Amino acid sequence: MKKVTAVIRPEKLEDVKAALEEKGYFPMTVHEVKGRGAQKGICLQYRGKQIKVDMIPKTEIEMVVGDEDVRPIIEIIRTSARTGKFGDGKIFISPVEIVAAIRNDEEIISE
Amino acid sequence: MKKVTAVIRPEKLEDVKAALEEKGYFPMTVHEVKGRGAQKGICLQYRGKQIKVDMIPKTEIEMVVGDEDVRPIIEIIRTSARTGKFGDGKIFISPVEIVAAIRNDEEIISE
Amino acid sequence: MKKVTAVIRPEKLEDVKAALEEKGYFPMTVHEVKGRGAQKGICLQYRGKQIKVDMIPKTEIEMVVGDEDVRPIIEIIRTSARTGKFGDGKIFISPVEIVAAIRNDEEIISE
Amino acid sequence: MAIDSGDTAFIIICTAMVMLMTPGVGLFYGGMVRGKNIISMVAMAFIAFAIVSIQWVTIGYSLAFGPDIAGFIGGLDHMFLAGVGLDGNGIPDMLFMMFQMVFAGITLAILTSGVAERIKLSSFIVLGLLWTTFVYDPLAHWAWGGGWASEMGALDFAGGTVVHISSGFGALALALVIGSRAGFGKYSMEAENITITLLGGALLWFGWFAFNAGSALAADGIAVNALVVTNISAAAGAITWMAAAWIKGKPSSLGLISGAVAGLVAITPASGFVGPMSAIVIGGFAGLLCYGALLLRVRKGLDESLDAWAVHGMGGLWGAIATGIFASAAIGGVDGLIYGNVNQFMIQLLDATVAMVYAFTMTFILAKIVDKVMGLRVTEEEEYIGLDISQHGESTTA
Amino acid sequence: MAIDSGDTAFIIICTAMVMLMTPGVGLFYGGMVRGKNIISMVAMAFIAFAIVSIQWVTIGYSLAFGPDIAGFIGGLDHMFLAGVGLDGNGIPDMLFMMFQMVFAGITLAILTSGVAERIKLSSFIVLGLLWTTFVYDPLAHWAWGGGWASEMGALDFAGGTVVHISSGFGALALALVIGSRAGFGKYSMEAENITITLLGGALLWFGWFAFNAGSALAADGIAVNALVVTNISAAAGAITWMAAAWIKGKPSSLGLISGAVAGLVAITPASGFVGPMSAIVIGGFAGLLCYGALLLRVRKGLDESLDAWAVHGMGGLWGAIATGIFASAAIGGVDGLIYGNVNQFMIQLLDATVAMVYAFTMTFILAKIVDKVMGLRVTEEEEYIGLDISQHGESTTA
Amino acid sequence: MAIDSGDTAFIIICTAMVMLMTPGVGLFYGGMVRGKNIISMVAMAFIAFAIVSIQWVTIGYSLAFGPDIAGFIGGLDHMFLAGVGLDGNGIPDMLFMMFQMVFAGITLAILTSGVAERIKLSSFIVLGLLWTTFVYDPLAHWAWGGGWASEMGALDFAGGTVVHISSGFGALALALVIGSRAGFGKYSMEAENITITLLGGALLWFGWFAFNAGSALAADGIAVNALVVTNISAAAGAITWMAAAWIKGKPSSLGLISGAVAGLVAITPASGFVGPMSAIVIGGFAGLLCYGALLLRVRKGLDESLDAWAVHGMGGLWGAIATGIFASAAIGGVDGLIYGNVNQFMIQLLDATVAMVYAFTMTFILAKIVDKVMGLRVTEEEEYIGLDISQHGESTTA
Ligand SMILES: Nc1ncnc2c1ncn2[C@@H]1O[C@H](COP(=O)(O)OP(=O)(O)O)[C@@H](O)[C@H]1O
Ligand SMILES: Nc1ncnc2c1ncn2[C@@H]1O[C@H](COP(=O)(O)OP(=O)(O)O)[C@@H](O)[C@H]1O
Ligand SMILES: Nc1ncnc2c1ncn2[C@@H]1O[C@H](COP(=O)(O)OP(=O)(O)O)[C@@H](O)[C@H]1O
Repeated sequence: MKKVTAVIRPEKLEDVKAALEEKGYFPMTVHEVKGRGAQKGICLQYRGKQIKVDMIPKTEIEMVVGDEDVRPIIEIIRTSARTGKFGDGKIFISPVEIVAAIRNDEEIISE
Repeated sequence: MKKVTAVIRPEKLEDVKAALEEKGYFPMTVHEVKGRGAQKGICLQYRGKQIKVDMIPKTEIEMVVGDEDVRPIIEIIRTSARTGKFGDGKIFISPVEIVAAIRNDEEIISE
Repeated sequence: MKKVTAVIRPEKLEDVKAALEEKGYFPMTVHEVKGRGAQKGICLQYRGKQIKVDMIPKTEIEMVVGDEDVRPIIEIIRTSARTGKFGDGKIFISPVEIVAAIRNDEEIISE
Repeated sequence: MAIDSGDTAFIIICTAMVMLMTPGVGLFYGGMVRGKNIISMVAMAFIAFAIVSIQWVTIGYSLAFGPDIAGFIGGLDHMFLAGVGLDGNGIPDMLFMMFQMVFAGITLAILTSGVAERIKLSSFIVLGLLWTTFVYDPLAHWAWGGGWASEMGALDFAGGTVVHISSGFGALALALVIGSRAGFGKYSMEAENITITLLGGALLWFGWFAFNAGSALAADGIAVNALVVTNISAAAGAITWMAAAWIKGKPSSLGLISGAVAGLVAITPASGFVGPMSAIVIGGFAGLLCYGALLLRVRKGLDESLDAWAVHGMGGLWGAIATGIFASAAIGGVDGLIYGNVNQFMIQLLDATVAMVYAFTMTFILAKIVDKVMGLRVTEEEEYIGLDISQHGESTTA
Repeated sequence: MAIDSGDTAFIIICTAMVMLMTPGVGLFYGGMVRGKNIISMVAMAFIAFAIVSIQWVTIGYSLAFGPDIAGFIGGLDHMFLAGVGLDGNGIPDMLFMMFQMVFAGITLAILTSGVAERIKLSSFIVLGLLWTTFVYDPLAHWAWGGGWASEMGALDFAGGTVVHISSGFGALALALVIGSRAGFGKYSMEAENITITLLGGALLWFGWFAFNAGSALAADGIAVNALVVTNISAAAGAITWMAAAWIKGKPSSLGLISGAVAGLVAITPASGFVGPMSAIVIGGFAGLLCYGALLLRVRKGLDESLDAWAVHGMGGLWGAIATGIFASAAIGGVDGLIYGNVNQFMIQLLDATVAMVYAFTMTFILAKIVDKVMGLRVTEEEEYIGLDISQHGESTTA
Repeated sequence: MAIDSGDTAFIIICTAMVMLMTPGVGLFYGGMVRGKNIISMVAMAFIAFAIVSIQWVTIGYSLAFGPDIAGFIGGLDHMFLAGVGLDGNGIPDMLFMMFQMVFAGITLAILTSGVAERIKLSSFIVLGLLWTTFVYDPLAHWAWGGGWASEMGALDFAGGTVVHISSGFGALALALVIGSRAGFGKYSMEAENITITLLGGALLWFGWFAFNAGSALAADGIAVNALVVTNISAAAGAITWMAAAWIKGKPSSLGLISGAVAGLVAITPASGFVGPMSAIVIGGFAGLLCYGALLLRVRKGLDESLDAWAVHGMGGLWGAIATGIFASAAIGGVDGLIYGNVNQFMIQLLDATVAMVYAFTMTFILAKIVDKVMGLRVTEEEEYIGLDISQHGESTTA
């Protein structure tokens, strides 16, 4: 099992959700976060001097999925969340060892 | 070391905290999130047509614990957060390599 | 690649950001969270009896970085976020397997 | 007597201030519920005001203030405001009609306490119209429209029975019919936006000056007396509730503002009849009594959680009785118990009891009928998601 | 006639209440925008009020109420309040000046709808001063200062053309000049703080009583009539909009409060001329019409998203015409269409049309000029970050 | 002269409007503190109002307006409102008492600026009662109750010394005694809920019309003059502060609203004595002066962070002096410096200086005493957790 963590633009969340849904990927947990990337945020020209706004609101999506779903999900998110401008975000893949349901005793354990 | 990430119903947080506390598990970090599971949220009947509310407020608990604590914690959370209805949530276990305190130089490194 | 997750005091965020920036570490994602540590929060004396306030607002910083950056970042955060009192927080290091950009098709895959 | 510009100015502005109390109640309640129902609470206050505004000019005013029928209700002579003109005695008749309308509006808004976070919007609208017609209008007629209570000599300066006993005991009946919120008693359901509640409370305190002083229907000494005792009672209620809560635990701001409202409720029927020093006692005791009522309600596990019953119902009851105790002929022409007038005390007791029983019973019956016919309550899923989304299709992020 | 203390008291308080409507508009709008622009919306309302306050006492009042020049504008005799004294007829002249000032202030605040979330603050200030001077002041002169419209016999009791048509069609012109918000139509841009919008709406409803009743300039029967019809129309508008929205989907609280505002707008020009039952029709139809206008705007993909056009523009248009339909000589001395006075109906139609065309065209031209000279719009980055940070250097977390 | 219904209507409503300013101060301050202390700030405003309400009717009014003793304080003749009746001259004596009460209430609320986010609730209550008794009541007596200042001919129309210098310099003294907030200067402590601050500011601006115009105690030309100059000064202050802040950086909405308050403060003592054009200068300069005072305070590292000192203290000082400069006999019967009356200028200077020194010193002493006896400040942990939880046991999520 893997955890896909995607940091995207908040205004893209609806598109990403719809794109994932279309391909049958539903479960997800969403965090409202702030962040800065390598560009250190957004630069405003302000009367000569530049002002950096370095903590921009972002949306972080977490999805725990089977190993085989990682690639397709990365592609779906890329396609639906991309604007091509700085600040589009990142996707991180990390390992998950156990997924346990709370409603019942189902469990999936990564080998 | 492992990270236990549990997504639960917000109204169950007090119960879960109390149950964990009883067994001596205190440290945790709590996120307010929204999420949808395999059921894609909650269905409202609305004048004939169905409306899906697919982003339901949830609470995400993070606990970094020793490997031996994972099982008991999963069971405690299951017991205290279960209602038996869809939407009870999931528990994810993932590896943690280093835990470093900030207050002092203590550190635990997973072998 | 590793993910550095640091739970710090909210009022230290500016200092930590500045300290990281100075050493060239920019990208990060920030969560507003609540948490309790081993001390179970803060104790208020209240007319004889003690009251525990066990969910204290904290700030969680996530940074996905190269393996070689983990140590320096831990030290920077320790230095800039430490007050020496209970509640300073923790740093967790966990593995990340893939980092994929959304803006373009760049990708880093941990060997 | 002709129209007096000072009195007319006074009552127009008082009308506007009392109107503002209705969204004030909505905000007061809205801050106390869970975030997923805040819009619902505020919206119900607006809806209450809107539907009562139309009900009042079509039929309500006539039911309350039309020619008396058997001491119970007014005749239909003033339907659609027939015969309500722009001239009058001191203030235009039309202004009197309007001032009374804003009272009817806020009363329905107070009632929403009993069904908070679980009523179906459509059912609320139907119930609200029925309630105003069959509970509020008769009570207004009894007290102010020439009904049996006023004939008997019962004193209710600004609505202790009409507004507060009616809505408070009505809310209790509603809470019993609709049942507790899912998870009540199991999960904590704490106020999520106390700032908004305090803002609502501020608007209530502000508007209450107009509510009570305006009930003099003239900018005169009686109005000033009402103004002064209103504020004193509010302050005293705030202080005693806060103090009592402090002794038991922490002096919450919710307690403080609830105490103020308790004081305001209790002085309402009395404000044209009692003096400033009596107001300290009336308000101070109201704070303690209503706090006690709240504790009792909690112990009984009763989910009337915005406490219209504890604060408006019990506070109104106390106020009606207190009027019979502290009334001073020097102020409003009638003496109460402490000046030896046992009779007035008994009248007040009777009046308050009848209002209480009538409001509770009728509300219970109306709620049962609406429940049978169309269902009072939202589904379990709708309640879980919250009324903001399930009833209004909206939510508020901030 | 000397100064009357009742009338003076009335108009002083009405002035204060109308003043409160300006931040009310700011909060009403602020809750509807994305969280990153809420401060900007509220701040613009305050700024509008501040700059108009100074404009009015230096030049604006004189342009509107100075001696008539060619039916179009007032002369400069009252610049710096020259000749505006503390005595007068019923109320001091100075109070009349002040009461008119708060109207000018709120009108500019309403206009901000058309440029929400994307205007450069400095450009708003410049545009606002120009707009008040070249759009508001002439319109006020036409209707109330002895200009051609009042000479012709056009009726505008409290500002249907002057305040609402002007700001509504002005906002439409601004939205066309400045263009849609980045991402409009692509991303959902939902109201983020509906509680604050409802609070703003409450302050508007409250203040509107003063807006309309105060326009009688005396605490008399006409003021009372205005008070009563204002509330009825608001209630009717709230109900019809909510009902219409319910049929199409969910009865949102935004619909409810927008309907109330639509009813308030529509009754504004009519409030001194029509009776209570006409008010039900005027307000009820306003709710439907303005909701229809909103749907049309959405279909056309037009980003005038706080709907000053749909609500104030179209509501004001309907109100001006409705005055010509429902006016009753028994109330305000003039009959309308339903009493056989076709002439008054035609006058109203003409007046409203000219106001609409003038406001739209002049606003368009002024906006184009400001855009050419200094740029109306913030940069893409500034818009993305939000005006709170980019224009004011602040943000609000709660 | 008998009771006048217009004047009475006016002052009743003004009283209500000034009352609303007290929660207005609470919201204004509440939005500026960190989210963990917002309830505390609003609650302290309510508590201030409640305790002063009781203090005033028991002893405060008598101390301020009882028969003069040595020019310093009033006698106890009116304790428990003895001899304060429902009739009077123009307005009932009881109404005068009540109008004065709301001034005493808000003044204590303003004072909380100096101890924000760190005072122990119980200590605030004790300190508040002492402060009102030993600082506010004497100052009110001096200016309005027949004390030395009024005997000398000092002019203070609506409370420049009594309300603003007293609370502003009092807050400064408190801040010095209680010390800075933990982490002050080290961490940024930014306003967290600017929307609420702007709302509070709107309520202040609204209420200030009643504060100043109502101080005429009649709905007459003087009241109208006060109304007009009040608004002009507010607008001018808002504009100059915003402009100055813009030159140094960004035109924040906090600057805008602070400038408005600065203008309102400065015009307060002058509003019955100066004309509209002087008001532009008074308000405009107030915006600059108070902004400068704020910058100075920041440079000095002084944690009087809600700026009662910079805005109310310095603004009040300037207003008192400005009254001596700009007073015009044509308006209030007395000329100031610009009309050649050096004497009045010197009187104002003396009055303001004494008020400043007295308020600062007495507050300092009282704070020291309370600190010694019961401790002014919460513990480090309580401060860290925030006063909402530690003092009130509540928190607000939204
Ligand atoms: N290495 C990283 N670790 C954690 N979060 C990151 C990292 N890189 C990017 N992010 C998150 O993704 C968001 C967008 O990043 P990116 O597209 O690189 O933005 P930018 O254009 O500002 O460089 C950031 O605001 C941050 O929240
Ligand atoms: N695979 C997953 N990845 C991330 N989050 C998940 C996943 N599955 C469930 N969740 C989280 O747990 C919550 C409850 O899930 P679940 O009990 O499956 O809900 P449902 O009954 O709606 O299917 C979701 O709202 C989501 O936040
Ligand atoms: N084992 C853990 N798992 C998850 N979060 C933790 C853990 N330990 C500490 N934290 C987070 O770090 C914060 C501070 O922890 P710590 O410094 O241990 O606090 P304390 O002084 O209260 O014990 C906690 O509030 C919590 O959010």
